[in-house]
This record gives sequence, structure tokens and C-alpha cells, in this order.
Amino acid sequence: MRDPITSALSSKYGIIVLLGMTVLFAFIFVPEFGTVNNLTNIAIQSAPLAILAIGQTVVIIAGLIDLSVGMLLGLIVVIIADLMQGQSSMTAFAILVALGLGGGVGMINGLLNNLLRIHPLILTFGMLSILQGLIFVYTDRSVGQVSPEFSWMANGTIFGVPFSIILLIFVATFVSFLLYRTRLGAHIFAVGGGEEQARRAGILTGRVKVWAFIFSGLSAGVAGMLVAGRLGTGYPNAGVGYELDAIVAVVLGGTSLAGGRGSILGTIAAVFVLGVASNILNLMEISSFVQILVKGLIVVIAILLNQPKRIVAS
Amino acid sequence: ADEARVMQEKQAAEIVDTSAYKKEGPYKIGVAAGYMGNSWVVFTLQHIKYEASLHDDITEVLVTDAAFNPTKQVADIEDLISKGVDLILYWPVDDKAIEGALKKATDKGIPTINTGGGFVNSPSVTASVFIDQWNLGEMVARRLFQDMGGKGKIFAMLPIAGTTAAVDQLAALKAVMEEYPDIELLSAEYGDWNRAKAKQITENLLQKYPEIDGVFSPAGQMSIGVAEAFDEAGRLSEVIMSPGDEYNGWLKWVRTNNQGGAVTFPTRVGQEALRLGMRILRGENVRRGQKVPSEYISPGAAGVYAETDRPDDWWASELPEAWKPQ
Amino acid sequence: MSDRTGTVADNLQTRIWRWASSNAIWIVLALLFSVAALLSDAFLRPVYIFNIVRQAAPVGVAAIGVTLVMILGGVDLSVGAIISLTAVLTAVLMDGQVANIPLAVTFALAVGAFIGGINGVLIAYNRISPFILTLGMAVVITGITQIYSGGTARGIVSPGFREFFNFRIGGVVPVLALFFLGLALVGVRLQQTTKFCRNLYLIGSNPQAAELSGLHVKRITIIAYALSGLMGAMAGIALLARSGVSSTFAGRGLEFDVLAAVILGGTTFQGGRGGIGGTIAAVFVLLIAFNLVNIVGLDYNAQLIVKGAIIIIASSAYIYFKKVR
Amino acid sequence: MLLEIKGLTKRFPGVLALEGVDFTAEAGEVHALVGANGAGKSTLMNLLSGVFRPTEGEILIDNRPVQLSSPGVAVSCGVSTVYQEFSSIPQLTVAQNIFLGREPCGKSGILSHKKMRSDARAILDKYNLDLDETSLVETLSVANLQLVEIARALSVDSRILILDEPTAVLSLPEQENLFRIIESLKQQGMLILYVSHRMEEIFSISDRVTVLRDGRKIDTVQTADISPQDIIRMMIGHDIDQSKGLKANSAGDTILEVSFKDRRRGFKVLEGEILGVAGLVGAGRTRLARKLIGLEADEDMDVILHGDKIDPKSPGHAIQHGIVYLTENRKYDGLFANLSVLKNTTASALERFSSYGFLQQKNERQAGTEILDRLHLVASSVDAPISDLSGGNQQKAIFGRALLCNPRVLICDEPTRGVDVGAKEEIYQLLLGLAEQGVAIIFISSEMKELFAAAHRLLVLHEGEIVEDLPTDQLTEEKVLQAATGTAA
Ligand SMILES: Nc1ncnc2c1ncn2[C@@H]1O[C@H](COP(=O)(O)OP(=O)(O)OP(=O)(O)O)[C@@H](O)[C@H]1O
Ligand SMILES: Nc1ncnc2c1ncn2[C@@H]1O[C@H](COP(=O)(O)OP(=O)(O)OP(=O)(O)O)[C@@H](O)[C@H]1O
Ligand SMILES: [Mg+2]
Ligand SMILES: [Mg+2]
Repeated sequence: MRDPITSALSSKYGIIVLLGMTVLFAFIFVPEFGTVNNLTNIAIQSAPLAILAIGQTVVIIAGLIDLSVGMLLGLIVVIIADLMQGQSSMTAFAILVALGLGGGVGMINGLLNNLLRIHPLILTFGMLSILQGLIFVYTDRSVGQVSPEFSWMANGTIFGVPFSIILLIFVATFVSFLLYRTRLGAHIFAVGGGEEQARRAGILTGRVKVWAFIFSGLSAGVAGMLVAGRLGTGYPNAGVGYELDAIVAVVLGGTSLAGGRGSILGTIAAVFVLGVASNILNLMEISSFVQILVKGLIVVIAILLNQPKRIVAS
Repeated sequence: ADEARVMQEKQAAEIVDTSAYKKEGPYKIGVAAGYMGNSWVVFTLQHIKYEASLHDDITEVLVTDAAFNPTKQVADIEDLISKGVDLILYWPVDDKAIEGALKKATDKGIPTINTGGGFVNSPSVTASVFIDQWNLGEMVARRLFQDMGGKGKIFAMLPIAGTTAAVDQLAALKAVMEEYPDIELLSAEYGDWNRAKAKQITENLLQKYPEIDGVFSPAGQMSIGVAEAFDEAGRLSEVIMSPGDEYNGWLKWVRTNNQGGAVTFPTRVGQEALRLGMRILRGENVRRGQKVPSEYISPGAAGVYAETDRPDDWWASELPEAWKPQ
Repeated sequence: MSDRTGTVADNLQTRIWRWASSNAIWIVLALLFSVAALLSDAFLRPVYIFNIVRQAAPVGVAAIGVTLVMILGGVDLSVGAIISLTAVLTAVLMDGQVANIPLAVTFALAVGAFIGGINGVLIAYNRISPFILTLGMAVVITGITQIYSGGTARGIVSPGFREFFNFRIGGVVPVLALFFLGLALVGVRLQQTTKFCRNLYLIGSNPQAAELSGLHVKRITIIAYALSGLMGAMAGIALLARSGVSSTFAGRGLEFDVLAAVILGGTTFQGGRGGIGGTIAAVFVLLIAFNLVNIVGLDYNAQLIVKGAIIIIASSAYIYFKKVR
Repeated sequence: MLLEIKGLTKRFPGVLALEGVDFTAEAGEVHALVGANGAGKSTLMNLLSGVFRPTEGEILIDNRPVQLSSPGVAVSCGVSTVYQEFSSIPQLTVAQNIFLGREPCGKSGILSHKKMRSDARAILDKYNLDLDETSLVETLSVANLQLVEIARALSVDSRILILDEPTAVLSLPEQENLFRIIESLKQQGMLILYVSHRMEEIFSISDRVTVLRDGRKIDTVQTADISPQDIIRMMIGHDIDQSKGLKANSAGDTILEVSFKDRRRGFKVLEGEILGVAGLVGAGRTRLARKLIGLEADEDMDVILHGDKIDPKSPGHAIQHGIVYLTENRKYDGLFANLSVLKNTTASALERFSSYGFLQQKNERQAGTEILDRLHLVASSVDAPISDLSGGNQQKAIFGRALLCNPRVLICDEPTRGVDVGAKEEIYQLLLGLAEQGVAIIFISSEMKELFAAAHRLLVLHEGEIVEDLPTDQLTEEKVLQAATGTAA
């Protein structure tokens, strides 16, 4: 028989248990961890990835994958920073552009996915390259400056609660509502669970997939706004690597790459596990090379503990 | 561009008011590395650690690695502040992108020192100990054009697109080219500091351009990839390589081929930066910018610096043996 | 109706179509190559063509291994990190001495196979996503590489090692290119003729059925991943041979080039399909795409855009050819 | 005329599945569709439910031509379908599957899970389907899966109900329940198109029968006017020789003996014996088989083969001992769907065809072809993907796989499921032939008739335990049913 900790970790909410244990560990062994300041930092640091990963959760539930979000985020950061040039008057417009660009590119991914019928991994890998090219067409260096409002969105707090966390909660609630309380959400699960079956049930699977990509793109838009606010400027490589971090978080959070099942809460918990781990490794003064190793081990061990149960198919 | 450079000289010469940062020891030093996957940085860091070992009042040196991700670097700087460091040395992934985080540090009375990047004039950066990428690019370009006799076709091999280094080097190259109307830039390529990639790109360019007279490549570790491609194509004799930095592999190449030379990109900026930081902590007045100058070393002299029994991925330095990486 | 004609062998036409649809990527390669040759006569020069073959060696060799695990229904994203590790490791072990070469190469290959074997064991005995496990392993291996090397690629390549692999036989064919082509041919041949490779297809096609049919699913899974690690190590050595290694991240990101090639070549995530031949063709498609935009002289940003477009168009064309039967 | 089909043709790459089929059906009738495996029944049904689009021809509903361009359109035209292949989504619950694509929403457009559950419950109750609406479909047995499919089709407000082999995996009481449902729907004026290979069913419920052969329609007749033999002749073009006795003559020594350390009853099989295993769905027949081949552990079980105690740890291990299992769920753990017929056939016996790890493909091809010919497998080529074959032929290929292992004990789990009458007969003959060669056969089936016809002895399972073990001639169907339901005295 397995000990209770192992079995708690390998339960459906394993990643949340893991998060709890990590935080507990940090409180006990890392004195600087529990300060309000540090906790706020972790929250602010993790919010963009968490939002991006929520969008990725949706596409993965739909049985797809989106590698283009990192570069899309980068493109959005560059364009909105350049648009704003530090002026508050441009804030609203920049928000519109971020969402429009995110949703638009997501939609293009979705439409191409339906039209070309190539594996979404390949499609979005190609898209990644195209978007990166577009970034460098736009600029080869940091451009622009975000407005103070953007800065505040990414770094500010309301009654001590970081605004980015409020935004994250809003996005998470919105997407959860969408996934669990709307037809579209039900169809996203259905298409991921079995596309042909969903089609036979009369679901317009193509449309559902386009929506999934749109959500992913939109999440890149929102996350891009936060990253822009964090950086203050439009750095062309701002989005490099985000797509993989997002996918890792999604899978660690218990969403199956095969599609059809997944959890927003799990994804967010996974992002915070990685964020807290990174924070405490920094605080514990672990050499940066060892940090890489430890982070890899966290992923490997978490995935081993949190693996799906054997399903009885008789 | 020239005005900007004059302006920069002036700003660098300003005296920083360090009274706000004055503090009693012992000190904790934070190093927020924009990236560590690069031997130059490893040497620079060793210089920092070496210098720290010389100060009894430095209790520890904390290093974080952002792996080229500016948002991670922002987070790292915040973590260092949480940890209560007294001084932050950093090299940026991107200068502007981490300004906000640095400002948090200076607001808390933690001086920030730009280590090895270009000069930064910003209230959030207390001081810069810098190697002027522009300046270096300019020296490399001038030397190359002189070696080429002021005319011919060249291409540029630059590091990762979008990084400060790539941007400044290209800007410097173009500025110098204005003085040399007979130099034609065929193409600017990004080899990502990757020797294999630089080689592959060069192999393609060799097919496209029947005539290439010179290569602008300030990063020695890419220069060897470039030179190798020319060599294999049997066209090495046609081309003039620009000076590279004092990357050991490149110095070895210079020694063997007796051309190119080097423009130093001294890893001792790390040491200088910490020294400067200590002065700030003691409340001494310092200049906003302290340049660690790049020097041109002729091919003949460069060979002397080459350490043949050392790996390619190594930098000439004056570190005591015990402090050299492993 | 053809369903009623009994168990005779295929007729010629069916066979041709079957070949065309399962080798559509070769058609794409031929088309792309023709375009390339039209745009630049470099693609008609033997020396350059073999240069391309040599350039393809690191990614191509690694892709052969990854093809095997993907036929099995897995995936291996740790190859990029294995390439970095083994390239550095080989150089360090050589330490500039010719006498050390055999030991260095053998040891690096063993390390690659060992890491692959660990991947295999973890995947065979657990129900985890190989995608994410190997992604995590990649980070672990990167950490090990950094700790081991202290952040600099501190090895010294023995004299003669790179010269040997880059020597052009008859002034045209580099040894490394020959080595890669040989490996690819052997791979294609073994894939058709060995029991092991047949088992890979069976398991990839339906692991439950494979288990019921008495196949040693776990053992085969472990061997396949070990092979992938081994090929990763070979790729690391090939990279060292081709261009020397000047950092501890030499293989960073290559896993995605590898993955793109394998999928483009017709091997799917679901397993049971595809093969080494298609992968090799796809490696060349991607490489020629990159070289073409480079050689035609597009700007860096245009290169990225065109490369992305070619990836998308080539795989669409591939799907198209697959459908036309 | 509710439904009329004119000149319908469907061509797949390389296969002409339907050729100029004309067909009419009225409201209020049960119209059976019969034909050998691969005759085109499912294709015709799939055209009606919008899964495929016809190559030529037209479909009229209420005398109006309709374009059934997608399943959604078909549903809105009043056609609902129980597909031959399962089309539920494993990760979803029963209720979610029933309302897939038609999820009930409240006034605000918000999905109401509660309403979905209660509506699902209502449907399950209305039709007497014994299912928990909240359970995940992936945890269901195949029989329950089928019930989900039926519930979904019934939940749609439709006028034409297509049932493609709905009873293949159902147990007797469930089948009878389904027939009652069909009867009442018919009374309400619905058209039921019913595909089945079971003659008794067709004769007990259908009004008319349409026979397909090789993609062409042979005829439509009143069921009352015709005999099963006539239909079979129309289906396969000749008579089946059912005169051969089914049972092998004598049985030899005990080959396999299973006993339990706890109080459970064990059993024996003799060489050359066909041991039938009966039980309701979920009685644990498949489980018993899985334990025998080491797929599931039972610490209290002892397996004695030829007097030696063995402990099979995996199917591979069991195969080495000569114990071979033929799965009941072809699609899930039987077929290598995208591989060729030949590769499917030789999968278990590759060791025999290889030396030093290399396959001797000539030998492999020869042995594979030989065994498939012996089984009268019909395919365009042994190199065609097995997924192109009809169900019966797929079953034969898997049979071939087992035979190539030279089994001493062959466990066949529902081997005739979804197989046409002709092929069924061939499978019986095959089992018989094997038994005559001394192979012990454990024959798991839900069709009482075939168990009585083929088996020497019957085990009856109830809730995982053997409750009856008697020669068939000492049993009656009634007795078996009582034992299986636990109502025996
Ligand atoms: N999607 C498809 N692609 C190619 N061929 C197909 C496809 N579906 C069916 N076929 C072929 O069409 C023919 C008719 O198949 P169909 O499934 O309609 O037979 P059936 O009468 O339902 O047989 P069974 O009794 O085994 O279910 C067969 O030869 C089959 O191989
Ligand atoms: N691996 C398993 N783990 C847990 N429960 C199982 C497993 N396999 C089957 N069951 C359950 O055990 C019971 C017996 O199932 P089994 O499939 O053996 O029945 P069966 O008599 O073969 O019925 P069927 O006609 O459906 O094949 C069922 O309730 C089933 O859901
Ligand atoms: Mg059918
Ligand atoms: Mg069963």
C-alpha cells in the first residue's frame, strides 16, 4: 500500500496538494518566503504565464496544441508598447489591439487548422516562425514604452492584492464558466474526447476548434498586456519559450495531451508550483546550474506522481 | 548618432550621489544574470566572485539566472530584493525591459550596477561598468575596412537578433560604413552566438555570393565557424576576417592563420563592477559610467594570448588559477 | 467489388499509389528541390549538396532515433539536451589526445543510451505523457550539463577527429555526410526487416492489442528510448565533428527541428505509422527551406516568415498527396 | 412514403461499397437490413445519418429530396442513429453523452447540468435502461456502452431510428427490453431500420427485410413470406451447410485445471473439449479469461497445465505455455487498425519467422497467407489495411493470429460478435476443427444458442463466481438463465 502523502499527491488534485506542500516547505525553511512583499512578487511573476496557460488548457482540452502563443505574446508586447509610447491616452486602444491581435491570430490558426488539416503542432510551429518573423519585421530592438496604467496593471495592487491576480481570477472564472457552463465549453471537451464522435453528434467540430484557438490567442493577448506592463517596453524576444512553459504547466496540472479532459484550477496550481519553486530556489541561494536541474526534477517527479489512473475499459 | 555618443560621454562622466546607498557591512551581493549559458558570462561571474573573496565584509554572493528571459530577470531581481541583498550587479537580457525592477531596488536603497552591457543612462541604474558594444563594433569595423583597403563586399555575423549586442554592433558598423563608401554590406545575419549556425549560414552565403572580401564578426566564437566555412570552400584566402573578441578558440585561429586579430571584450568587467559597487556602499562618489575599454590586439600579438592547451570555449584572463572556472 | 477477389498480392497500380501516398514527403522534397535549383544554381553543385547532407547530419541522426519512439507512440524531446551534453562530454573526454577518441566516443554513446533508457523505463512503467516527461528530462539533462561543465564547453577536441569527419572523399563527399547517409540507409533497411521494428509498429498501432498478442511491450519501449538516446549521442558527436562546439547549449532547440521533421515525414503522435525514410526526407525539406531563404538573400525576418510558411505549405502538400489515391 | 432512396452509390478509395441501391420504407414499420459482412449495410445507414455523403443518388424524406450533409442535418431531418461503432466520448458522463450536441440550457443560455442529469435519468427510466447517468463512459462495459448509444438515439425527437447491430453486445434481458422499446416506437409511427446478423431477431421483430449483397440490393420482402434459409441464400448466394454436427466427438486428458485457494469453485478443461462459458453481461467471464493469461492478478488462483503449476505473468508468457486469448473487443485490444492484414495475423508469432532478429518475410507471408486461406478470409490483398475489411473478416484475421501461436488452450471471448451467418458457421467449424486436433477451447458467449450447439460442457458465472458446471446435455437454457441470474434454487 502506498503511504498517504503519495496517494494524496497522485489523486486528482495532486498538483494542488503539491502546491500546498511546496508552500508549507517554503514557510518553514525559507524565512524570507512568507513576507507580504515576496508573496506579492510571486503572484505578479506568475500571473502572465498562468493566463497564457489557461488559454493553452482550452486548446489542449480540445485535442489541439498551440505553439504559436509565445511569439504571439511577443508580437503583442512589441506592438502595444510601440503604440503607447508611454501615453495614458493610448491605454484603451492598446488593450483593444492586444485582444484583437490575439484573437485574430488565434482565429487564423483555427481556420488554417480546419482548412489544411495538418497536425496543429506543425501548423502552430510554422506559425511561431512566421510570427517571430513579423516581430523582427516590426523591430529588431526594444521599442516604445507602456503607459503608466499598463505598468500598474502588471505591478500594482488593490488593497494589497495584485491587480494581475485579480485579472487572473477573472480570466480563470470566465474560462471555467465557459468550459463548464456553456454549450461551447461542453463541445470543446467533446471534440477533444473524440472528434468523429462529436461530429456524429451533430457538433460543428470545425467551429469549436476555431473557438479553442481564439481563446488561446486571446489569452496570449491578456498575458501579453501583463508582460508588456512588467517589462515596460516592447522587447522583441519577450515571448520566447512561453509556449513550452505553458504546455508544461497545463500537463502538470492534470490536463491530458490526448484531449477531452483537463482542469483550469490544476493548470493555475502548476504555474504556481513552478513559480514558487523558482522563487524559493533563488531565495535558498542554490546555484543557478543546480536550479535548472532541480526544476527539471520537479517536473519529472510531479508528472510521475500525478499520472492518470489506469482506466478500466472492459 | 555622433551627438548621441557625445551625450553619452557626458552622462557617463557625471558624478553619482551615493549618500543614499551608504551602508555598514557585512554585505550581501546579488548578481542578476540575464543569461549564464555562455562562457564569457561564466568568466565575468568568476571575476565577481574572485573580487568578493578579497573583501572580508562580503558574506555572500547570490546569483540568479534568467536564461535570456527578461520577465524572469525581472522576477529574479525582485527575489534578490526579497532576499535582502545590499548591492545588485546585473547584465541585462534587455536594458529597458528590466528598468522597472531595477527601480524597485534603487527605491529600496539598493544600488544597481550594470555589468558589461552598454552604458545605461537611467535613474534606476546607479552606475554602469560597461564595455561599449558600439565602440567595439566601431573598432572592429574600422580595422576590417583598413585591412580591406577601404573597399570590397562584406557580410555581418551578429548575435541573437533583438539583443543589445546585435543592435549596437550593427549600428556601429553602419555608422563606420558611411565613411567608407566603397564598402558594400551584402547581408546582416544572426548566428545566435552559435558556432554551428554561423557556419551553416556562411556556407549558404558562400553559394550566393561569388565575391566576399570581408566578414564583420565581432564575436570570436562565431568567427571560427565563419572562417571554417570559408576554409572548407577553399575561399579563405579571398576573405579578410575582422577582429573578434578574445575568445580562446578565436585566438587560436588567429595564431594559426596570423590574421584578424582581436578586440578585447574583457571579462574583468565583473571585477571592476564589484569594486565600484563596494565604493558606492561605502558612500564614495563615483562616475555614472565607468568604461572598461576594448583594446585592439594585432594578429601577431593576439597569438600570444592564445592558450593552446585550453579549450576553445575559454577566455584569456588574469584570474588566479584557482578562480578560473573548474 | 475488390473486396471479393481473394488473397492475391497487390497489383502494380495499387502498389504505386500506396507508395506515393506513404512517401508523399519525397514528392514534396523533389518539388522543393526543383524550386531551389531554379532559384539558385548552388543547389546543383555537388559540393554544396553534400554540404547540405552534412549540415543535416546532427538533426537527421537524432531524428532517426526519435522516429523510432514515435512509431511506438511515444516522443522524445530530450534529444536536444542529450546532444548538448554528449557534445561537451566527448570534447572533455578527448582532452586533445588522439588516444582518447575511442574512449570518449564510446562513453558518450553509452551516456546517451543510458539517459534514453531512463526515459524508457519511466515511460514503460508509468502512464505518463512522454511529451512532458522528456521535456522535463531535457531540463534535468541541461542542468547536469551545466553543473558538469561549469558553464563552459571546456573540452578540447582531439586533432584529427574533426579533420577525419570533414574530409571530403574525392573532394566532394565529406565523411560525415557519408556516415549520415549510411546510417539512414541502414535505418530504413532495418526498419523493414527486423522483428524489433515490426514490434514498434505493432505497439504504436495498438498497445493493448500488442500486449494481448504477447509482445514484450515494456522491454521494447525501453530499448526504443535507449536507441533514441543513443542516436542523440551520435548527433552530439556529429555536431562536434561538423562545427566544433563552443557552448554548453549547442543542441538547444534542436528537439523541435527534430520533432517537426519526424511529423512532417509522416510519423504521427499516435504511432504505428511513418518511418525513417519519410523523416530523412523531411529533414532535408526543412533544411533546404532554411538554406533556400538564406541563399536567396532574404532578410532575417523574411527568412523566418518564409520558413514558417514552407513548413505549413509542405505539410499541407503532404496531406494533399496522401489523400489523392 | 417516409423514406425513399434512389440509385444510391457510395465509392470509397478502391472500394465500391454501394452501387445503385433503391429502397423505400414506410412510417410504422420495422425494416430489417441484412447482408454478409461488408455487404454495405453500415455504409447505407451512414449515408442516411449524414456521416458519409453519397457519390451518386438521392435520398427523399416525405417525398422531398434532402441533402444529409452532416450528422447534425440528418438529426434535424428526423433521423437518429445507433452506430455500429461506438460513438460515445469516453471522458464524458453518460448524461453528457446522451445530450451530446444538444446540451440543455436554461433561459440565460447557461448550461444546466442538473437538468441534463434529470433529463437523462428520465430517458433511462422511461426506457428501462439500467445505467447510472453520472458515471463516466470510459468505465462502462461494452454492453452498457451500447445502452448509452441507444439512450442517445432515443432521446432525439425523430421519425427514423437506425439501429446498426444494437444487440451484438447486449445480454438477453437487455435485448428483450430493446425489442419492447422498438415495438412501442413502431406503434407510435416511427420507422425503424434494423441491421442485424441474427436471424431469430429479424424474424421476431421485423415487418420487411431488405437484403444487400456486394453493395447491391437483392430484394425487399415481407418477413412473414420468407424463411431464414431463403434470406441466407439471398445474402451469400448459396446455402450454408448446417448439417455437419457441431460437437467434436470425444475429449481426452485434462489439459488445464483451475482451482482457487478460497471457497470459489474451480474448473477443468480437457483436450479436444469445447467448454462454454455463460453468464450475464458483467458476470466476470472476461475477467476470468484475463486472469488466466496474466493480465489481471488473482493470488488465490492456481493454474495447472498438464499437471504442472504455472503462473502466467503476461499474455506473452501465457502464449509460451500455449494459452491464447481472443479478445471480445476487437477494436480496443484486437486490431492493429492501420496495419496490414498480414501484419495483424503474424503479430504473435514473429519469433517463428525471425532469425537473429531479422524477419524472414517470405516465410511470414507464406504462413500468414496459408492460415488466412484456411480461414477463407476475403480481402483485396493481405497487404490491405485491416481496417478496410468487414467485421467478420477482421475476426478471421485475429483468429489467424491465435492459430499461428499453436494454441493448446484457446480462449475465445464472444468470437461471433458482429459476424454474419456465413462467417459464424465458419467460425464454429473452425473451433470444431481445432477441438478435433486436441486443442482445448474455452468458448465465452452471450448467445445461448451457440453455446448449446457448440459446447460439450457449460460453466455458468454469476457475480464473478462459477455457479454451474455441467455437460450441455444435462442443462437447459432455462436452467442456465436461472443460474446466471442467481435465481436457481
Ligand atoms: N470509411 C471507409 N473507407 C473505405 N472503405 C470502407 C469504409 N467504410 C466501409 N468501407 C468498405 O465498404 C464496404 C461495405 O462496408 P460496410 O461497413 O457498409 O459493411 P456492413 O454490411 O456493415 O458489414 P458488417 O456486417 O461487417 O458490419 C466494405 O468493403 C468496407 O471495407
Ligand atoms: N480491470 C477491471 N477492474 C475493475 N473492474 C472490472 C475490470 N474489468 C471488468 N470489471 C468489472 O467487473 C465486472 C465483470 O466484467 P467482465 O467484463 O469480466 O464481464 P463479462 O461477463 O465478460 O461481461 P461482458 O459480456 O460484458 O464481457 C463488470 O462489472 C466490469 O465492469
Ligand atoms: Mg456494419
Ligand atoms: Mg466479456
